[in-house]
Amino acid sequence: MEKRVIKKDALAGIIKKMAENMVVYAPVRDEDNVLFTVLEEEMEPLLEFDNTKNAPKNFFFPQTEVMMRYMKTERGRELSTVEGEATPAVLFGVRPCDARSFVLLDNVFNDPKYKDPYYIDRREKTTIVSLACVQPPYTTCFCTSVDGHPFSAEGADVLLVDLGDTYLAEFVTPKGEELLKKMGDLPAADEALEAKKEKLSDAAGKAVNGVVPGRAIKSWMDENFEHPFWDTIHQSCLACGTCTYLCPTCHCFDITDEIKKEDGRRIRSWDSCMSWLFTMETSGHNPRPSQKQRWRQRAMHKFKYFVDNYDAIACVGCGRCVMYCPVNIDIRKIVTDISNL
Amino acid sequence: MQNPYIPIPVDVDKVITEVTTKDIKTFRLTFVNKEDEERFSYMPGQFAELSIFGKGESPIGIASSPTQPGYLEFTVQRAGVVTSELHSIEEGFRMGVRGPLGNTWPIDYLKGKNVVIVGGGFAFTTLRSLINYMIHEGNRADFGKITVVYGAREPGLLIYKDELAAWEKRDDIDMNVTVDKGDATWTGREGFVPAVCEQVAPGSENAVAVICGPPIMIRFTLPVFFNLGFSKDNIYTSLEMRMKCGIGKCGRCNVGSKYVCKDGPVFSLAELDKLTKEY
Amino acid sequence: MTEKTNENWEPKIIAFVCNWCTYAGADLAGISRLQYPPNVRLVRLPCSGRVNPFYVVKALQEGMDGVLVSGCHPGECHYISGNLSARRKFAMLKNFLSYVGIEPDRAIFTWVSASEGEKFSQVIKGVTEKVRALGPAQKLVKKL
Amino acid sequence: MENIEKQVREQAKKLLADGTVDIVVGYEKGTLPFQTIPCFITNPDDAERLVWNRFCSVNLAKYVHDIIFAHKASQVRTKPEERTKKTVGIVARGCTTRSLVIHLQEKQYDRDQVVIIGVPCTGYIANKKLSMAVNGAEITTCTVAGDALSVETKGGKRDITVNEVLADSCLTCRFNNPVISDVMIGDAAPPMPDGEKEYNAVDAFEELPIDERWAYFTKEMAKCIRCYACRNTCPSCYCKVCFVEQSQPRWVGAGIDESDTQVFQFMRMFHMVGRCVDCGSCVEVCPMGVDLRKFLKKLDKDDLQLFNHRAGESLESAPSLSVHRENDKEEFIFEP
Repeated sequence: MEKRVIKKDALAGIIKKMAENMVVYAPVRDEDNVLFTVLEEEMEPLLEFDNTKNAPKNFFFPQTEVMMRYMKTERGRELSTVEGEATPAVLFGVRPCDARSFVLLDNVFNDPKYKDPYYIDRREKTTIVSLACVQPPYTTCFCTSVDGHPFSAEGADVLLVDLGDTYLAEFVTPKGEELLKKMGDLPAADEALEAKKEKLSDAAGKAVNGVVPGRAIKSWMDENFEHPFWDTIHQSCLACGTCTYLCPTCHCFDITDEIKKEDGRRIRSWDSCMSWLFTMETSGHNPRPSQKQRWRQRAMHKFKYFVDNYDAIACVGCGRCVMYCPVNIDIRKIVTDISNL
Repeated sequence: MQNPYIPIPVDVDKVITEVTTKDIKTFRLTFVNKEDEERFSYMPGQFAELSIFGKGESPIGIASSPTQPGYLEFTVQRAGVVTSELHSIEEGFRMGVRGPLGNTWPIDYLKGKNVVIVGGGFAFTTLRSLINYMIHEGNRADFGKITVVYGAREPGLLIYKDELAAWEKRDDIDMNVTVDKGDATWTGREGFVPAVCEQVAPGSENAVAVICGPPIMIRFTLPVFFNLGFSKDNIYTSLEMRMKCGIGKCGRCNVGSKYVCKDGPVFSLAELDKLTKEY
Repeated sequence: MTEKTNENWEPKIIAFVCNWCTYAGADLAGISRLQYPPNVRLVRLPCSGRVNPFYVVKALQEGMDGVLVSGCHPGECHYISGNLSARRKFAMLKNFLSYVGIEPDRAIFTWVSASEGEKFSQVIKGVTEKVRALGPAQKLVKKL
Repeated sequence: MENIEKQVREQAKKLLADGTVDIVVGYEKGTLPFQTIPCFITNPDDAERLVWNRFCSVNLAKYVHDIIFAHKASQVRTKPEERTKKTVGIVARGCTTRSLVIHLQEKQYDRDQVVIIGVPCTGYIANKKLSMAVNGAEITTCTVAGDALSVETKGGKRDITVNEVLADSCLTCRFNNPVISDVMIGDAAPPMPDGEKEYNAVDAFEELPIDERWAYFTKEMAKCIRCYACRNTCPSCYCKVCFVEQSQPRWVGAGIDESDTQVFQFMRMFHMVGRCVDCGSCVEVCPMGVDLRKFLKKLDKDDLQLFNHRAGESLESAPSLSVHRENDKEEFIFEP
């Protein structure tokens, strides 16, 4: 693994230079939101930020994408083009929790039997540069409770660590090393810097505020699908999709057709298990008729079903759902409460 | 990389109106490209997404049997956006099929055993596929006694009438077609499916029951089979759920950790018992 | 999009008209052989009160350059007050469309009675001219 | 305010204990440093959980509708003569009571199914404004003493006044005291500071050139992620099936297509004609900070100017689109 040093004041320049020749996604301030956006010439990438409001899953699994287009013919409508060809890109400034989410999503979209070509194509062509959390950004962070770490390189091709006046850059995958070639001459890192990183890493791990028994509750969930506890969490839920849409690991989608005049397209767009329509059948039967069942589904999917299927928790502990839930339904509290039952 | 979301082009070769209410039709589809037909290898119990560009997709069980090469058949009730559109199309229309999807009736497990098939109303489609598969001359010897109990509310609502008549004439399959209430022309059996099952009383020795029908029928039929001595491992059924992708990604058809589209739709009662009751 | 940039562009207008007055007025205009531009497609509804404001917005989204809604004059509604409740809806709708930045002349409301064949042809001329002056609709239009 | 909180608890306890209500909807403390969240009390002893403070933001009227309808739905298989009614107690300030008035005017439930514990209101603190006041930094503690607010972030401590961060709809509110109630708590609150400036922002927006208005609308709607939090928190949005969810016809596409989002927001807002009480809940819950109020307030202004009506002002004043007058203004009618 290549380990290099980048001067702090040089990083923005390196990113902007990269952006001249390829698509670079970076966090940018937009009014009161910090969002990942395509870095255009006049834009400044944000290097000092807590985390973005939108999860970067959007770049591999966009909120809305065209899957295929079709045209009217004499016999009906026929496929004209298949969409989804991606351009190579760099995703810069991803927090380690969000980078881990890609590894979790790979389980679903890069399943051995059915591969999702749209997701995989973008994933393969994108290089991910992570930024370790020297200071866990929020009090709502709980990555260490769900198998993550503020310095985790899982899912990243390059991991940047802020060492004060320099960044230590670890090029952890071949894709990352490929990117190194585009970054110009960077001096190699020495062992002292490594040691400094290890120290910071330990401190950061300990500084994560939220500690919940993410793994431990599965055994309870295995046995307690019907438990009065499930009656207690959903009452204030607005059934909006904020938690699922801001979540880095939520991946449910809908497929719909749209036509204008004769021609049309088939799109897929994010869907949310919080919506009554999600499971509603044409007959009028709904296997998850109330918010209680929907909340149980969301909690169980993250902490049991996903673990059953992929041996991983479908939560990276970023805390977005905790912070942005309009009525403050707190997944950390749910997990803790379950563990106390 | 194969794109599992792209429908295979097919032409509507034949449309058969199955019932007097006209809201159930069978569509015979032929592949536009020969190589697609070869790739589309399926077994009874599987389903496919019928795809009409401009309207969307709808998951429907395959009603034809792999022993009937050259075409696929789907029997569809008019209900939502896609199925309503399907009901309005004519022969010659080009549409799409995505599949085959899901698992199959447990064919290998059925081999060497007596098979009891119980169907109600319009849910007879993949059972029909199974029957045609088992009675095909190349396969018949693999299976023991085949008993069929099939019921509908009234004679006009029985589907595959010609085929039912043809099966009645065979001596290697025990047909028991019933209606809840007959009419002036009906000379066959009258009575509910569970009652008929009781009368027919197939032995549970080395036998498997395959049941598919409306929930109310299933609820009253299962006790009959338990009384006959069938174990939960030897009763199979097929689940229905809202589906979109059909390949275990879009996330809506799960029952617990299992996806009906990928891990189902066929489950034994023993398997269903292990799942959460959320379907 | 090609047709929109075409120099031969002709405004495409949809008119939701009531069965009892405006549609009859259009009939009268036809019988009287009055000339008016062919840019308007008529959709007949029982009453202007039946026109859901969504029809207007949806027509704009689907790419209509203008929408006209016309019913009986106040006091003459076949259903007594359908047009009066329509008037309230459309007063709000017209203001709101304009407020978010849609040109006010994209959505036009008027009254034409069964005896006003001449007025009908004048309305169509007027509406077509107004929409022509605005040029092709760009806002709210869905592009696939 | 502590006094009001105390009385709210006492009232809730009493109503539950004597069986007047089956459930009380109020606010309780959340898990984030200062957030208050809706809570549902059925046991009189739990009334101690209720709080009343400047962070009580979302309009609770929505839950009254939800609870009553969920109860109704649970009784479809019960014989008519055996069906029971659910009575809901609610901690309600001015805007909440106006939403209840709209429910009652639209015959959603009977007046005796809701017991209103009216509280005077001096406005709630808007999350978005508070966050902007500290440059988006995460707030670790936030305490209010009268009109002074002390906010702590990682970067340090800041003192601000409550008025700087009150929700816009509170600053110009003219109904900060309940318009109907069964039990009133405390003395009526004084008028809010900017009542007279209620439509200033709308007036200013109307003056902008049309393309600038469109540019603003486009920019704001582009933020929307179609999570529907605005719709779902709105007490006036109670349709069983919303138009966005209908499939035959499909009014609006499911994705975040620019035009679909604009049409969705435009039509949802238009459904608020004469029914928006300017409680600010939609703005408060929006995760992306879309400026919905700029548009909703226009409908409010036109409603007042054209029809002399204010949503939910009183039980007697019917929603403006359900009535009409012979002499309603019609300057907008085209005459060739």
